[in-house]
Amino acid sequence: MFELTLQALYSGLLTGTYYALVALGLALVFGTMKIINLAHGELVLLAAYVAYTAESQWSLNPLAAIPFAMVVVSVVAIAVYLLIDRIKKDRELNSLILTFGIGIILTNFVLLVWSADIRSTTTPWFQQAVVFGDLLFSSRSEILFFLISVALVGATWWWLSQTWYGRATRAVSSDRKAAMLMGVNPRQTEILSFVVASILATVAGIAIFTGQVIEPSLGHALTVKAFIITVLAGMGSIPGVLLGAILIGVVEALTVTYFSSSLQELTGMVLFLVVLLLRPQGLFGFGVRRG
Amino acid sequence: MGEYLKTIAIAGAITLIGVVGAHAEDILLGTHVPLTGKLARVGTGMHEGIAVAVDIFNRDNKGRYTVKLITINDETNPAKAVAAVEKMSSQGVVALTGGYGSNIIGPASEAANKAGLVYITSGGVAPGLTQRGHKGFFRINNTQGYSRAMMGLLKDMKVKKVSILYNTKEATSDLAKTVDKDLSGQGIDVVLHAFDGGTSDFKPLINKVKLRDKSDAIGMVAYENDYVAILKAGKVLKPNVKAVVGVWSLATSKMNGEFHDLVQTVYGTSMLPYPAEFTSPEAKDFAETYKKLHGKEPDYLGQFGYVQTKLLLDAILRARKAGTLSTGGLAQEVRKTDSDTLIGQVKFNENGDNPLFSHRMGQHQGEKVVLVWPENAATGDKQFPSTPWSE
Amino acid sequence: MRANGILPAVAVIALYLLVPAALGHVDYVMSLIVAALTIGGIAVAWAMLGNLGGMVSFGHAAFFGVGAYVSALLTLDAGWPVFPAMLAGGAGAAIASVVTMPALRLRGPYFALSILAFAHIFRILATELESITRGAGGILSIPVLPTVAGFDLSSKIGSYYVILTIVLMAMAGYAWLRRSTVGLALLAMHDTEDATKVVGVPSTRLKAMMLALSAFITGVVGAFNAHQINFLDPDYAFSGLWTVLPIVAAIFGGYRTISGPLVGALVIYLVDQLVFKSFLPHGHEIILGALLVAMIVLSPTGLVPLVRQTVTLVRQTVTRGHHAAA
Amino acid sequence: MLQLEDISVAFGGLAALSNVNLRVDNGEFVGLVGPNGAGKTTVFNVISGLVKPTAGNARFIAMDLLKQPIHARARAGIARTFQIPQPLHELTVRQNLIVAQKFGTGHSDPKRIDEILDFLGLTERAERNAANDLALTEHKALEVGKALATDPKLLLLDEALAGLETTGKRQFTQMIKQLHEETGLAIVIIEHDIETISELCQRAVVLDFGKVIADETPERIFRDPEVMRSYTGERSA
Repeated sequence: MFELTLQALYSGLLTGTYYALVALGLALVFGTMKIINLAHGELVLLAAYVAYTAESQWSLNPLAAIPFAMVVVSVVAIAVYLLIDRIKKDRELNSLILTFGIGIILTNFVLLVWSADIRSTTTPWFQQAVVFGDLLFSSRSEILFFLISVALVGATWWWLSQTWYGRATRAVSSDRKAAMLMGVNPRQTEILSFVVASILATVAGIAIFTGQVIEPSLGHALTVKAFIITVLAGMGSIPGVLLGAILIGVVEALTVTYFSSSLQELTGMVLFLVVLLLRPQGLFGFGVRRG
Repeated sequence: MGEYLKTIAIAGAITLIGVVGAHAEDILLGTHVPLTGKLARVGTGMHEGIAVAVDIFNRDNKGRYTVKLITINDETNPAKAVAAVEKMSSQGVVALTGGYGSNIIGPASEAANKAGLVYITSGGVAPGLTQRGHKGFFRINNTQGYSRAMMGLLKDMKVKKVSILYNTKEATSDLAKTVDKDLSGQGIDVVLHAFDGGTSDFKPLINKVKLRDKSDAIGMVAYENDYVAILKAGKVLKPNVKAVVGVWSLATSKMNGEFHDLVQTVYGTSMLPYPAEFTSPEAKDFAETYKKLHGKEPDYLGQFGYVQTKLLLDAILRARKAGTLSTGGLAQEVRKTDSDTLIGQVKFNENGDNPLFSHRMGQHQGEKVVLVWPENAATGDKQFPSTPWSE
Repeated sequence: MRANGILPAVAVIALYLLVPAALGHVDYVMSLIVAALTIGGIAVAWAMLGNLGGMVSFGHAAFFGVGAYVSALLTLDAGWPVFPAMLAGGAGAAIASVVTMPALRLRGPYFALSILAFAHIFRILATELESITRGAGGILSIPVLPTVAGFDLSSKIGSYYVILTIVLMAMAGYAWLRRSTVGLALLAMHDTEDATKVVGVPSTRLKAMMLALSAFITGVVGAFNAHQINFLDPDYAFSGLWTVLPIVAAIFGGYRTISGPLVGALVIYLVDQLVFKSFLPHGHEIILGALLVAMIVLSPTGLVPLVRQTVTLVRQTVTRGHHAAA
Repeated sequence: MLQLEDISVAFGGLAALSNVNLRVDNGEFVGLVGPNGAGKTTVFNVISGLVKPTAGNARFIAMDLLKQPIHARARAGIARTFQIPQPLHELTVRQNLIVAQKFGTGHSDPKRIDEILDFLGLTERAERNAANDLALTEHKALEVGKALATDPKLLLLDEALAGLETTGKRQFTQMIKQLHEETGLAIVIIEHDIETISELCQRAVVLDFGKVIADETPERIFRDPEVMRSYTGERSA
């Protein structure tokens, strides 16, 4: 039982950091624009499929496909932003429905272009095992993206709190008019946050492509997962995203170990609802809207 | 764009052939399959086989009869499947072939029954389908046939304990429970592990198999993405089992090509070896036509689609010759079927089920899928004990 | 003003008499219309919740599925007649909505997505609680709609009348409610919730009532679908489609009008199935997504208000033209 | 009738009100004054229930106020207006009053609504859309109208006169005065204008930085140089 629990915690940690990567972009856009981008999961998936094309057609390593995927995803994300920007009334809810529609478009676009077949990397390097002390088992892809994920959460946090652009972004989110008086162009910073979110989504997409299996309908599931984590984190909290994601990952893994794998999604959802209803500010609701 | 564009092109081409050969008598045949949604892959696969059967029939009956195939995408939606059946019925189809998923086939064949149309399928294995008393409903495969093959192979291996991982979807849980019953009846220990379709990390589950179950074999009753994810977890955790056995969509050329390393020595149901070694003239004909139409090697989905449609077309021809096609004699003709097909003997009972159906098991060996069970169909020896992660 | 009273009456007569007379013999078109009305029923219930109370739900599949299961199981296992069972299905969905009510404290997007979480939870429960729901295998051969006074309601035209009546009754109830004082308060809550509270409107209680009502209607529609398709499994009953299509329909038709969701459902579903599908058999949902996006960006109030505005505009131009001529 | 005891409110660690005590007796007319950001509206929000205090007690007649939800307070007789008028969207002026009356009092009385419309000079505007088709004065009047329709015992007016030009302001002041004299309703008004306060109120309470710094008759308050310093100091800034 001890070994099982240990591996479950370890697996949960690794899965959690990959969830964090998926959720980070969603949390960032929410933090800066108060908009939930329901097409975020589809953006992640789009990056994964670009990597697939790069690998299968041009024999590129999925990691080498990152810059290319980044451009594609950013262009789409900017288009999403420009559409959201045209909403005049009730932006919070209308943008929810708008991005929901964009999600439907992207899912079907992926289906049209890449067909319904399942895909995953064929580069063996990613799938090889990394074992610690004959107790903790993981794949290279997981270890690699664990490190990348932690680094990116740190970088995003640093960007938001330490750089001028990051502070400008936060200023826009707390008071658009005041930020304009300070010489910040709100549209520019909002586009910037979408682009940063696309970069994060791209890395998440490559993580999924190398570590798991992709199919066109996966995008929606990713969005839901990302939203759950963002809520657990406390909307807008960047370190909270990492903690919330790990919490979900660990709880899911423990559910499999102690109960049944078929209840995995259920526990995630129940955890989400409990937090939402009892602690709407999130479990780690610090660092939100200071000052 | 790939597969389904090709499907449309073929469907279009078949219609065209029908138009060109206008002096021959036209027979309308209908099919509804999922070309989008979760089941798009399998639906497309089945449709490829249906197209082959139609093509061969039209070639063999040139100048006399031309079958025109009407295809409607049911989008894996029962209401749309029902509407599709009704639409094709109003267009004057003589029978229906196809359908994927018991939840789609159920209502669709109900509609066909109301319209007095024969419905033949291989896309849904739910036992309930053949127990509704429909006179015109026929199915060439069933859960028992899959279970029989999986059980037969495991029995041959003389394993004592099996962990079965199954997706909680309808078809997979049905089959998993049947396998459980059958194996337990043979004195083999079974541990069932249900998992939700959205599961992406199987390490905690495989670890349970490895440390707690300590089984001799892993059984997988699931779908392609589950297989890949399970095998990935297996490669990392390396549970000490002697074999990994799955069912449909696994022992295929596609899996061998796309996930080559991952599926080595894994077993799955398969009617044909790969590359297909066709011995009978019919099988050769099938394989060649398939390649001509779709530009690739046939797979099991195409095979089932082909067999069900071929049996239906044979019966249509008999009924037409007997003059009973327009007077409701088709169901009777289909019921008379007793033939050796690419999927073995087919003979329908009074419910329209095919109790003789028994699947075969193939094993990925290098670039090939070798048939290893039953003995009389085997094209090679199984590599046993072996898993994708054994050295 | 006069036209407002006549138009619905004409539409209702056309729906009851003309549609079956014109299309009754074309089974598959009737099938599509029945399916469109099913979506329309959910769309009306969904829009009602958005218009009266300002709640956007992303999980109406939850109520649809519960209604379908309750009704199917009552007819099969408890031997209930179909119509009472359908009402019980609605009641079941309303009771299920009570479970979701803590979510009422949440603001817009949180509420929307927490209902989605409930839909997921219900689906998993329907799969896991095998002894009650028969699990993933689903339920085959659910009893069909009965024959009443010699008229077979399970026939295409019969089921058309049943779903049409359900949808129109829901719309009539909705129209009545909207005119009532409670309806006015709910209408105002959409944008000015605090202002309604401080004049004494118990907003949470009213929202809860709306949620239960919307769930009830959705549940009845779900029950209808179960008895019409005669099949149910967890994936189908709680499918995201029961959420997506009604949203697209209601947004397209105009969710703040009473007829908008139904008009939207009929237009979207029929055009999608009869037109889009024929030239884009595979990813034709992409057009639905595009429509949704276009509608939000160009005319967030939907099609029906847009048409109304255009008609008024044309009328004014015409009148002005007359004056000029005179 | 209303008693606030040691009410404190904090937003994210920032104190908005600290230990505020306030008493309003039957039929009293009280002015609530102080510089911008002193916490005047927050006091109203606490009384009407839109803001939960972090500490303190509040009683209204015999009721423990803080335990009551917003709508119950309205039902018990507390009515308020908003500084920025918040007409009920989507409704006509009359429907605004109908909703307020029905939910604030529990019954419908169309005659009373006609009276209120008449009193506020809104009769001509009764069928107009309240959110879109009114002038500022009319919006202000409607704010008062909604409050009156709930048949209140205590009326909280949040800058009911702000933004009006001189004539409109005079008329409005007279109207409120008349209202107070005729009904004997207790009123608390937030207002910057010293003259208006002096004319209307028997007592004025001064808030500064969330604290009550004076609670006396208007004459004495406006003679107190310290009060005036904090008051005018802020206003000229």
